[in-house]
Amino acid sequence: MVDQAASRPASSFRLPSLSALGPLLALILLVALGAFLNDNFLSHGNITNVLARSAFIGMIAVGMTFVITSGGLDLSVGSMAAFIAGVMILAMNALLPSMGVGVPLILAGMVVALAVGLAAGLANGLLVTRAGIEPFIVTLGTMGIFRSLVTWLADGGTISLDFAVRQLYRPVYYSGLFGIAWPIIVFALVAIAGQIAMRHTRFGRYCEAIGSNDKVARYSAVSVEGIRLATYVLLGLLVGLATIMYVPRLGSASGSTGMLWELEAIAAVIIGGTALKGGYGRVWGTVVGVLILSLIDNILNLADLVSPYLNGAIQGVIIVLAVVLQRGKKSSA
Amino acid sequence: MVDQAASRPASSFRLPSLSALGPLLALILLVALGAFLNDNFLSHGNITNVLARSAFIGMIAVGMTFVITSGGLDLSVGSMAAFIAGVMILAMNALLPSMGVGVPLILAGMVVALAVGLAAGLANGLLVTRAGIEPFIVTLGTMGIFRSLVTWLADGGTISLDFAVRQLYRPVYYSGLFGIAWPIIVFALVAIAGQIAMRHTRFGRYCEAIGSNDKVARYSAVSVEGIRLATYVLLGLLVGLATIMYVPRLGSASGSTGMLWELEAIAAVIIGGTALKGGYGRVWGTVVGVLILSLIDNILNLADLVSPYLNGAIQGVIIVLAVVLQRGKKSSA
Amino acid sequence: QGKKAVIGVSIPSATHGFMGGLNWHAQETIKRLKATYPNLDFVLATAGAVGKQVNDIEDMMATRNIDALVVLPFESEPLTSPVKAVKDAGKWVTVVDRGLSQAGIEDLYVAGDNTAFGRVAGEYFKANLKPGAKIVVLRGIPTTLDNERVDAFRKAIDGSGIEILDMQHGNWNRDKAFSVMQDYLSKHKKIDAVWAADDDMAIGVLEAISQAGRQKEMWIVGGAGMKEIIKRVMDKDPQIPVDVTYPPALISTALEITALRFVSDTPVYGRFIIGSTLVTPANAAQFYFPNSPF
Amino acid sequence: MTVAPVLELREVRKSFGPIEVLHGVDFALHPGEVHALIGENGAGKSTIMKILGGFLEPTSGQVLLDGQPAPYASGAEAEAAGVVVIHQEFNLAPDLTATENIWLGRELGRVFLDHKAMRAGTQALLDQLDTHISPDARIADLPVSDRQMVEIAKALSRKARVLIMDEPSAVLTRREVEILFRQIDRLREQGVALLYTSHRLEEVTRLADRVTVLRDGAVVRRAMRGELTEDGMATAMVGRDLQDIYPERRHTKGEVALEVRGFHVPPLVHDVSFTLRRGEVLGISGLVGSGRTELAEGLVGLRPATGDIRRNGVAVHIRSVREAAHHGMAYLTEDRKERGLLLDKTLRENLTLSTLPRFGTPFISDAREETALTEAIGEFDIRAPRRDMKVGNLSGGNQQKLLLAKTLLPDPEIVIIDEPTRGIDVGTKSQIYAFIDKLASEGRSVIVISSDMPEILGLSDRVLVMRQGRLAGELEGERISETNVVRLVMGTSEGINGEAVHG
Ligand SMILES: Nc1ncnc2c1ncn2[C@@H]1O[C@H](COP(=O)(O)OP(=O)(O)OP(=O)(O)O)[C@@H](O)[C@H]1O
Ligand SMILES: Nc1ncnc2c1ncn2[C@@H]1O[C@H](COP(=O)(O)OP(=O)(O)OP(=O)(O)O)[C@@H](O)[C@H]1O
Ligand SMILES: O[C@@H]1[C@@H](O)[C@H](O)OC[C@H]1O
Ligand SMILES: [Mg+2]
Ligand SMILES: [Mg+2]
Repeated sequence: MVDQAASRPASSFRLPSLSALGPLLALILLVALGAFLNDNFLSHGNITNVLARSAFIGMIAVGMTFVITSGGLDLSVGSMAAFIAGVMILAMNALLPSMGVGVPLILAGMVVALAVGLAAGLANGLLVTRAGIEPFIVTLGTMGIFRSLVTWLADGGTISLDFAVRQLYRPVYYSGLFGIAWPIIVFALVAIAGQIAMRHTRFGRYCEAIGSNDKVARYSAVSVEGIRLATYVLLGLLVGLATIMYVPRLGSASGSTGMLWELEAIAAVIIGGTALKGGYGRVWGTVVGVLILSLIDNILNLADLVSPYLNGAIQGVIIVLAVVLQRGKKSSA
Repeated sequence: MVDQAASRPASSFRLPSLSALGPLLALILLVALGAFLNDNFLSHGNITNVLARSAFIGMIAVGMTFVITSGGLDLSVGSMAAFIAGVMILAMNALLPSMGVGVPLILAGMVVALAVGLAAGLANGLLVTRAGIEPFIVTLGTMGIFRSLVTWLADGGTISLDFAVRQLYRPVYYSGLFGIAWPIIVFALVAIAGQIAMRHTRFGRYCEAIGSNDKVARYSAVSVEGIRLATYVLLGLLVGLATIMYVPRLGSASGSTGMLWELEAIAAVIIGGTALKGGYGRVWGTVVGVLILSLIDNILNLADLVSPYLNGAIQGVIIVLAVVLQRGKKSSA
Repeated sequence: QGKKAVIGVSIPSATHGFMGGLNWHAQETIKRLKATYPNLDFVLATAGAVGKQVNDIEDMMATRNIDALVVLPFESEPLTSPVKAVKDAGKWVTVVDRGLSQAGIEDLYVAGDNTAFGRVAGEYFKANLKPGAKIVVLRGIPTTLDNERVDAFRKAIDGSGIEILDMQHGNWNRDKAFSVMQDYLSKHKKIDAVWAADDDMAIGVLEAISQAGRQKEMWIVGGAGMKEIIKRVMDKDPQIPVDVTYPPALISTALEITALRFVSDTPVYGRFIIGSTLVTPANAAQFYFPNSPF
Repeated sequence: MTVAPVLELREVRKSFGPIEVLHGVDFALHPGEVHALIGENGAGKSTIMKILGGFLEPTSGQVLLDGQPAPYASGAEAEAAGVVVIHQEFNLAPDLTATENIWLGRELGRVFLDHKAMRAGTQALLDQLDTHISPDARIADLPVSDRQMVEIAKALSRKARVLIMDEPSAVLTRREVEILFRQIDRLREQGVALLYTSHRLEEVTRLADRVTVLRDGAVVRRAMRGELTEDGMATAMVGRDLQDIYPERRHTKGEVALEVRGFHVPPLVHDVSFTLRRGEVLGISGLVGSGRTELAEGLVGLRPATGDIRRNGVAVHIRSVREAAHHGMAYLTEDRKERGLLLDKTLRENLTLSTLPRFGTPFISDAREETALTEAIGEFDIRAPRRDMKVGNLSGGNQQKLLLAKTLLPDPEIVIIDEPTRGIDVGTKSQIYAFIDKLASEGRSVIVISSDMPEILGLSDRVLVMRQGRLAGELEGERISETNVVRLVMGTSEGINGEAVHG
């Protein structure tokens, strides 16, 4: 029977290496382009900027990877971030008289952010799993709800963190450890944890199984609804965490905070190679996707391009090209 | 589906009547609510306004139904509409000196709109079918490209149709036949044609087959790529048609034209009961979905509600409720 | 003179008429200044969202070696500390239109006057409507500046007996304003005047009114000074008796003054508030720029 | 030997909507015994198995485990109680690997998954099954037979007290069936209660200690080992006597309908040449993975291929199923669920999918489609409780019949049938064989790819044998015998095309 084994074509074994390298390749090309366009591109300052600002979408996109992998979708994350930021700031301002400016107040704000994120994720998750409504509709609805609520809380304007509190809180975005900014560190930790969760824990395995075929998962004693709910809750928590890093950066929230983050996060996930239909998730691909999106913006600022009106077009072309490259590599493999 | 059969046998027999009535029921409730809140709600004028306003998104959503049914997606339609409108107006303005103000000029503009729509749809379709890139990414890219191009053509501002031409063209939006506005008539025709195409022609059948399982379709001599391409081209043409009805309304196009139409169109399709994963399309459901979305706006304007800041929240709640109602009816059946 | 001075310009992108005009003026002015002053260079970035604008400013600092920043904040609060960081790095800062939320950061402030914008309109309503008159209002995108305008408007008509029937957001957008106005017209049998608060919205409102055939019943006041609207004021259109300025060209003023700082010794610190004036048929010609896209 | 039953059904009835498919069934499984459940397509075998395994709830009646009402309400809970089912439909997540599927729901490792242990466990299971499948292979990339072996491996890993197997051998080759039987014997010795169903009655004779015959949802016969001959079983199932199921007559061959020269279907199939005449049934035999399916799919344009194809002497290029259809060729896939039928669509939509243009342009005539369906239901004896049901709810055999009807609807001159009778009951089998025979008699050409040796021997006028992607030989007339075919399949004889095949 040895001969039979030999007859199996090599291609029945997956070649993850090359197809996985696709987005990475696009990333490398972008970095090369940036370095070519501007000497300061590879400076510590610029790299820090690019990575730190990717952190918000990045953390959210890592959570989104789990939601999409298990066959879901969340359009509400951008508005959710705005809402969390609004509530968090209001809470800190409200607690200020009693708690005074200090680390406990900041910590209290963080707890509020995570709690609101958890509650928001839970709301999405319950509507999807218990009420059985399409994730698209649920999160389209909550997207409008969260955004409206923050506009209402802000009375149409902006909710601002007390100035003194803000001074204390700023370093959470602007400083770091060993020259690495905090948002970068937190994002890296989230990404690593996400990658491990996806590849090396039951949770990740179940997400893939559910996205691939939820009936099979159910037959295998996987708590399909529980895991689905957990992905939305996890995403809510990560939106909360992203907000914790975001608020010290801008110190305020308004109806336009986090606008279109959902689109960026989903795009990063898909560019990274996760299937929109679920069943296969790649956290580190998502990280690469986030970096690609963030680099495109950065590179557009490095050189004087034709017309600022055309930025969107160039961005669009690069996104499609990045993915062509990736798929091209895969099929030629 | 099999799992349903295996685990929940009662639901294995479809009851199309009741589940199909779901969105209709939501629509009827909304109409009742509107009539209750405001006496003018059911006036000829208001009904005409609401229906005529729905027409653009409506025609686009009918096209989107085919794209989604066959397993695709198109995020670019809103920007595509803006781009088509821009090119159409520029073309008419450019042709004016040679052709003069007259019906031929208007017809020339319409031909341009349809041609650009066709080309744009073809571009999306070819990138999806030939280059094999995810529809999400392709149309996210072209969304940016179209929007950028129109902003660039407009030099950041607004492209306006020549005043005299506009006077001639206006009736295409504002007048009608037997008291029914043209946009309503055209939308109705598109909807009926769409419904027939989906239910009674090969094209519709193939779209469902491809969305249900494209391998089976390919093994069944269906030209999978051809049909997919056709859905994007059809959608492009319908965006062109929608633009033809849109331009006479305000006679202008800018970078903000058609903003978020894609989201509205997709939402209408899903509210109407078409599956986001493809395989099952319901054109008349889409029409109901479009009307629901448009009625919500109308009712919010007609009623005196808490705070305009909360409009988005009420909208979100109603969208989710409309779908709960629909699904609720189905499962209780 | 050796090294060129680099001026970074960060403005919101052309998402609606007014901003389109502002973008156009910015680019035209940059072109002109570059030609006039060979030792000046400009870096222009446009942003569709707050976060993007902060990124743009960071990028200018990190990679473009700017000497000055001209910024029209997308929103005041969140831009305050990023702009302050630029200032702290020793750069020149010019703030345009929407002020920062903390005083004393900028070297130069060039702005329109949102309070005046609302007040001037309100005063016109008060002067031209009888007590008991009914009006409707279309607001912009929910923002602080929209609030300032609306508050000032309300204050100005206070005590006039004018009744505001309805106030919804038209988002400074023609299409949205058109639908909102259509619905106002269905809802209210009698409307004496409309404050559309932006000329783009006024265009949509005009269409809705003419569709309903109620042109004779009410007049409209927009704002900002779009050329089509100014033209109608100039032509004594009874539907558009006046307009209130809020010129997108204020970005040109800001750029020009900032440029002066680098090419001459003129002291240019300070605040330049470009007041909102009432455009009437009498003075309209002065505000009419047929070549501007806005 | 009357040991107490482990698992039992008492007076079980089951209805789907208004239609009752089980009418009060009593049935018991005993430890250390293989119990075979046989019956026609749609008789209710899979339904009984799903009820036993906790996947369906009976409408009335009782399920008893160890004499107590079964303490489970789902398949997963049943599995935890030691009742394991190998489903007729695959129960694997297509995007996951063999290892990931086998351990799904019971992964090893505390916080982090123990990949090494699970992979090793999988390798051991697969070795035990003497199969070459890689533990890391994605299910979607595996041929159906390999998927079935993974299913079996998954079930074996469950340490069952009761193992229920719904037609496990239908998609397996003889070699793999042998492996399966060895496992069944081993489990029986360990005292596991086994439930087995198959439409290959010789398997039943060989394995079963007890046989229950089901007809139209009711038990019509119970027997112990040796009490029933194959003929007896067939008669009990069908309710009438069955003659020899293979057609008598050999066909008279006509002119060459298809000539294939130097055909390659990368990466597996190389340099295949053969001719096919009108009025001929050409069998293709070979092991799983020998490239038969690839060859067929290459011929009808489903896979990129190179080489010459002549149709009635004229060179043709076929790049899609559409073009193949244009040249009068049709292919019936071996992968009914993934490539053959749209499981969530109705019978009618499935039947006409590949021939829609015939049903009206521009509008499809529902009436004509319904007529076609009525004919297909009659001709292929498709038993569906409702005409408008989803195909996924048909019994496996009835799905296969519908697929046959669909493939033959275009009236092709050349039909390539990959595993024609997978999951089809003996009664219907003979009808299908007669049908193939009739096609050939009408002057059409039929290629039958089959892993069922009697089928190849009983049907073919000529047999091609494939090995490792190449033609290993060709047999005709008297030379068609089991020994000769097996030799070629295994590579233990000289290839007839002058090509030396090494063993
Ligand atoms: N979910 C369901 N909904 C409706 N009918 C069903 C469903 N599941 C099974 N049936 C019907 O129940 C009957 C029995 O089916 P079952 O699958 O048990 O047959 P079977 O004996 O296993 O046949 P085969 O040999 O073809 O596999 C069939 O008529 C089938 O169509
Ligand atoms: N798309 C593909 N790319 C590469 N290899 C494939 C592909 N599809 C199938 N294979 C491999 O080709 C081999 C041949 O499988 P196939 O099922 O076609 O063989 P076969 O001779 O038809 O056997 P059977 O019909 O008995 O299953 C298998 O090992 C399978 O894994
Ligand atoms: O964007 C705003 C514009 O639309 C309004 O008319 O004037 C002020 C601007 O900031
Ligand atoms: Mg069965
Ligand atoms: Mg095969």
